[in-house]
Amino acid sequence: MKHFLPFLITIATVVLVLLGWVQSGVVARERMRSSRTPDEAARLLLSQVQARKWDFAHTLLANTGEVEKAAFVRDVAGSNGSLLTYASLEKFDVWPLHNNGREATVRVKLHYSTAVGPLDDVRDLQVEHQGETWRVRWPTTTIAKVAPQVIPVNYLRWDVINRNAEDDWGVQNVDSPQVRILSMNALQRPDRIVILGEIVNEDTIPAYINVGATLLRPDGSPIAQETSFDKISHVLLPKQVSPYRIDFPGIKLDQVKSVRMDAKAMLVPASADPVIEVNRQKLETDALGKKVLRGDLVNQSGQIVNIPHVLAAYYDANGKVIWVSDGYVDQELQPQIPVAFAVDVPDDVAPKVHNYHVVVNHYDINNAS
Amino acid sequence: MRIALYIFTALCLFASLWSQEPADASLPKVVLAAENVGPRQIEELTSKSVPRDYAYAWKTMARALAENRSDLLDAYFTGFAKDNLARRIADQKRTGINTRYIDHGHKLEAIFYSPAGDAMQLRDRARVEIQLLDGGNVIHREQVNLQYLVLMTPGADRWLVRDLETTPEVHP
Amino acid sequence: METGYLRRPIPLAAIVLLALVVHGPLLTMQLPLTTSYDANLHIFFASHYAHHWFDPWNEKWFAGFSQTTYPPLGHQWIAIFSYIVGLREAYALVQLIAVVLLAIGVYRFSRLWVSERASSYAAAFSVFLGAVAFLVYSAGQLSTMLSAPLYLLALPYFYDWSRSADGKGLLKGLVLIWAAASVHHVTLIFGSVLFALPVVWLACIDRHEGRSVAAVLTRAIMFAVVAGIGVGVILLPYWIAIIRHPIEQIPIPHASRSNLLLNLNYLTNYFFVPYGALILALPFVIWIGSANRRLRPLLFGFWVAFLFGLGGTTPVPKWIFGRAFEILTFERFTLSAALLALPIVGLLAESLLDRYRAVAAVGLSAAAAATMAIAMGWLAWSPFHTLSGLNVDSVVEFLNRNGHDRYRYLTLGFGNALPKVSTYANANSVDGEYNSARLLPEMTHYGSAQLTSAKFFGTAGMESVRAMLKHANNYGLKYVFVHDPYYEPMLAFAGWRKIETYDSGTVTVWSKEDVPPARPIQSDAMPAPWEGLLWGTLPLGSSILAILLALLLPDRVRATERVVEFPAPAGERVYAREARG
Amino acid sequence: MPRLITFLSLALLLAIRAHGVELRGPAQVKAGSAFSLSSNGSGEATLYLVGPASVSKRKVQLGSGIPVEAGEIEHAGRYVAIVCSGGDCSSANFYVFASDASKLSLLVHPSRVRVATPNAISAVAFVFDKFHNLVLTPSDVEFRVTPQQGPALTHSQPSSNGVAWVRMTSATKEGPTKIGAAVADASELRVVRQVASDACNLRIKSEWVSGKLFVQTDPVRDCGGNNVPDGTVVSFTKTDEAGKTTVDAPIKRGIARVEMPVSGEARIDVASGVVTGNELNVAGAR
Repeated sequence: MKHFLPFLITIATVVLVLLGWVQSGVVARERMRSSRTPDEAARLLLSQVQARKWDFAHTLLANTGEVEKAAFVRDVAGSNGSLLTYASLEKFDVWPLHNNGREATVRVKLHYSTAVGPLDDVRDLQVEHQGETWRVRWPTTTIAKVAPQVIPVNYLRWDVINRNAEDDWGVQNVDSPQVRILSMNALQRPDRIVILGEIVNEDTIPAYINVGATLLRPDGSPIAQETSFDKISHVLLPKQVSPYRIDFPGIKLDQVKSVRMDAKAMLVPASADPVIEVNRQKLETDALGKKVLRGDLVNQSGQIVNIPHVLAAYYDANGKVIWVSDGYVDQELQPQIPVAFAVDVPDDVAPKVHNYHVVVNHYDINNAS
Repeated sequence: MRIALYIFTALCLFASLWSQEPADASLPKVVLAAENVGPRQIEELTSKSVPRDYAYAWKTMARALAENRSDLLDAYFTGFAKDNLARRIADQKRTGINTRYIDHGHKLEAIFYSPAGDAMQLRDRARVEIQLLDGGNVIHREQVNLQYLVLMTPGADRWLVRDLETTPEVHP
Repeated sequence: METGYLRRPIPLAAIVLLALVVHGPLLTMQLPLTTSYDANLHIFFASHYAHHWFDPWNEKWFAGFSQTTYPPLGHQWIAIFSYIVGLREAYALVQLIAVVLLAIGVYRFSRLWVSERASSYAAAFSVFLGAVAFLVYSAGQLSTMLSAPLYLLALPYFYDWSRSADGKGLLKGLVLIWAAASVHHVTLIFGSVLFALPVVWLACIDRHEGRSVAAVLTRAIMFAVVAGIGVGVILLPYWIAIIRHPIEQIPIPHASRSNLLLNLNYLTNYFFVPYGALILALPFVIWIGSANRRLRPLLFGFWVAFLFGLGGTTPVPKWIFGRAFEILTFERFTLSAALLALPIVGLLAESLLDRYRAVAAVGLSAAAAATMAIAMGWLAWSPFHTLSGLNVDSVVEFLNRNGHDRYRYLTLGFGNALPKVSTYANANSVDGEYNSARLLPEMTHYGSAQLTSAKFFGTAGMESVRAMLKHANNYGLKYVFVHDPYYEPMLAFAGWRKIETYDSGTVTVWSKEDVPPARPIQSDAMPAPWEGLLWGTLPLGSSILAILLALLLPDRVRATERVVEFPAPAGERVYAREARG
Repeated sequence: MPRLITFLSLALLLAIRAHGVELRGPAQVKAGSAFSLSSNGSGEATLYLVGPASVSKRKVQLGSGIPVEAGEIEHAGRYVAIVCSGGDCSSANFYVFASDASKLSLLVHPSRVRVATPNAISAVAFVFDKFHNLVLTPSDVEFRVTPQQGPALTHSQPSSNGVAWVRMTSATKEGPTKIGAAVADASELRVVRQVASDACNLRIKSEWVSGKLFVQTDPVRDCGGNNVPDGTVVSFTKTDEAGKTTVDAPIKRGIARVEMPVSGEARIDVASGVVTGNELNVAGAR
């Protein structure tokens, strides 16, 4: 016993550690390093991107000589405070599309965790057979550059001086801006109720707005209360219109007797810049067969817009708002350089869309307040 | 064992006392009449929130004056009303006096609602029992019908009492 | 009779002095408050008891949570001492008491297994134990550190009662167990398997001649039942809380559950640092532990705790705990494993000292000191840095002025500096640094822990923050303090605006204009007043009773001792039998 | 039981009081005016004076007048004076009413108003005395409106329960207007900004400059000819074979101007809020 037991304990411990080793997927990972299939090559590359091992990931490319490392990193990790710089690749899915033995195409779906929520990106990667292994051929993209120039900006800005707390009660404060809900439509979606519509700033000063909705039962008691959160442009310049959307997950329309809308408007400092042009807007079908509204964003000002956010309202033939969708653009907007965007439109809504209106919201690192 | 039993019984007794709601926890009864208000008509939501918030204000005031706690006033008082009550509580603390209100209800009548909806003047006919205590001894006790002229203004999420003056009884 | 000081046991008073000398200055500097993860959390809990002794409903976190979800005794003692020396110093004082008690506890526990001399070495080593330094200065696990020694002190009484029906042992053992449970129930639950079962086994081995194993086991079961009933009553509000709201949230990732071999930092943090030089002694622990029948229960206890301490490195914890594996953290088991190994290590030290004298003394001292030095150095070298040292004065000052405390607030990127804000700010938060009390759906529906550290939980974390910000108006959540610009885009798009900046821009304050003042959030987790009364009296009562019994019913002085030299000449070695006379 | 004891004690106290000290004072007093309370009996007693914003306690001599300082009754409302001597207490009530009007709180709304909007401006004046007591006796409040150009207009309105108010129609021309109120020596002034209404006859035109198409509005004015303020957003929408292009451009110096890429035939329309303007048809790049 006294000689047997130490050996038993030692061997049992080693066996258990080995079992743990196998369970942790180490063996599978080691196998992947050999890149014996296009699928494994893509997985290996993406696992290195996930671990932010840029040097090694760059050496794995089939066209290392053609793709600058900086350009590759910019492509997968963003630059200039764009959304990708606030993102980490959380997981990815890879599936083959085509393979002729020498070249193959794999489709990868990248699931990023970002500062504004999850972000999915679907890309088709070309993979080449080189010697014993497969390697990903990274697309070479040329980055558009703006010629040095001066962009004149007549800087329009509103500042607010509020009354002091010590001021007498009668001392007048500046009134809140006047805003109006232009339209409201309640829709039943498979897993939720969606309240959507448009709101306009009717005043002559900028307004900070927020739209909330309360679903009421037949007896008038509230069922749930939600706000538009980021599905609205919170700061509206005079006469500007923004779509809004409020989601109520897990609630059915037949439970609801009425909806109480609440549009709050506040006076806040604001700037009229930058002006962002929305070009080439078209409803299309993407590679996955989903309906999307595509277009280009062009920043007409001279400052970089770090994170653009696209909000789109869709109208039916009667001009009624039938859907509102939104999407964050993972690239920054350099002055004058078009950047593509695409936002989803549900398949059942797309055939009814007669017109649409796109609003661009934005976040700038240097002007967050 | 017997000691344990005594301790347990004492604990249960203490716990049951502890679990009782204080007697003054309920709100005073406030009824609002807004038929003759002008120039602005009172909104339905406002007609509910004004008496509710006025009731809370009285409950708060009664507690603040009974316990000499001016920190309670922030919730439902502002402006002159808050300043006056805070001054009175400071004086009460200094002199060792407490005031106890036993509230028997209020009949509120809205008499002015500003066109912009930012001020409302009301007349309150209240029935209250007032006890003045010096160091715990009741030095004065009376059951009275009082008339107040109240000015209320809207705050972030409630109506606040801005002015509260007792006036001699007026029979319109 | 041994004459050389290397052949005599170290007096217990000297060991206590050693613990005070080693840990006293470090705790006087309030090191855990700036280096550890949980120290500020314990101060936060204690602060609540200092202000509301009989009301465990704390509105400062999660829009209200019940402190009955965490045993209160350690926090209550901090609260008591805080009236005299202040909260931070009180924490250091209670932690110091824990470290001193641990040395005494190790000594008393070791005496069950090994000689007085070996026990004294074990106790001396406990002062320098890497796991202790790790838990005190890095993890800040005050509760584990305070309940473990109480439990170790109770075990010899449990042994006495089980083996020889010592009534006094029963009484003192039970009271100590109740006190230990009042500090930390989890330590007690795992301790009952890892520590108590070996002791019962030992009591069976050591039973008086003619006495049956059944009698020993019956007494042990009686002890367990009475202890269980007592714990049930003393912590009744805890059981009510846990039954009413079982922990059903989505598991939160923790590094101690991973396979340590896949990450050198994790391996260092959860293996090399806590065990230190003890790793060198592990083969001997197994060898010596196997060689003697009396030490085998201890060896098995150690082995199981050791495997648990490895977290996801082996599949054992997952097999044993099932779904609970995803809730537990496993660093505490390294302390258990180390404590279970110490009696055998003491024995090893005894034999080394006998054989190599001064050389062994120098070597062992160097190994012990190096173990502690590495653990302390790891605080600086470790890639896992806490934010407990973050200056939050400006945040607290903001919340306490101009009626800002009428609203709730959220911190983002503050890590474990959050409890520091909450302790001194009057305002309430929707977040909190204590996972078990989270009942708000915005937090429990996602696999992330604190909102303030959301980004480290990826999509789950950011979705949780998003859900909370969406319901800001409901919670009166107006102010968000940001210590990491990562969170700023979400706030900006959701309608918050930057209003103030502190410390050269490292901390920013964001506000949303349309949020109404906070109102109380109704919760069925609010304990009844009688629960508050029990919570405020029974746990503290158990500790006071334990102190009184220690003073009024002193233990009998050990009469004789029979120790066999190491290595024993032949046959099975006996290291200490009936050591307690 | 405690209630019963309190009741009995109180009854006893009242019985004793019936034969004890008596305190008399005026029914009404003006705020900030000193006066005396009279008492019978003799010896030293404690006077409690409890008002809406003050509580005082001091030793007094019975049998003579008890002076009440002006500073003790500055706040309007009901006061209770109590004298206690050897457990024997007596009380008297009196009201303090506001002194002469000397302060105003003036609420004017809104701070911005569209031109030519009937009854859009309201002014409410609350009349207070120097101690911040609402003056309940009617006082004439004079409201005065001073437009940017032209003579001032005045209107006198008596206060009721301390409140006087008027409603006004905004002018047809944009610009600030001053609204004041005065009572006795007190006066307050507020400014209301009258702003242009919605755009009227919104028109756009296009021009090619260096091969780029620029679209701009005519000066944007409301139907009264007032300039719509800078910063107001004008939405340009262009539809051509490449798809749809929209730009939300703010008005700067009276006009809104954008550059738009055009491929092939294009239709451009314009809107500001809910107001739409003319349509332009342009041919492709030159």
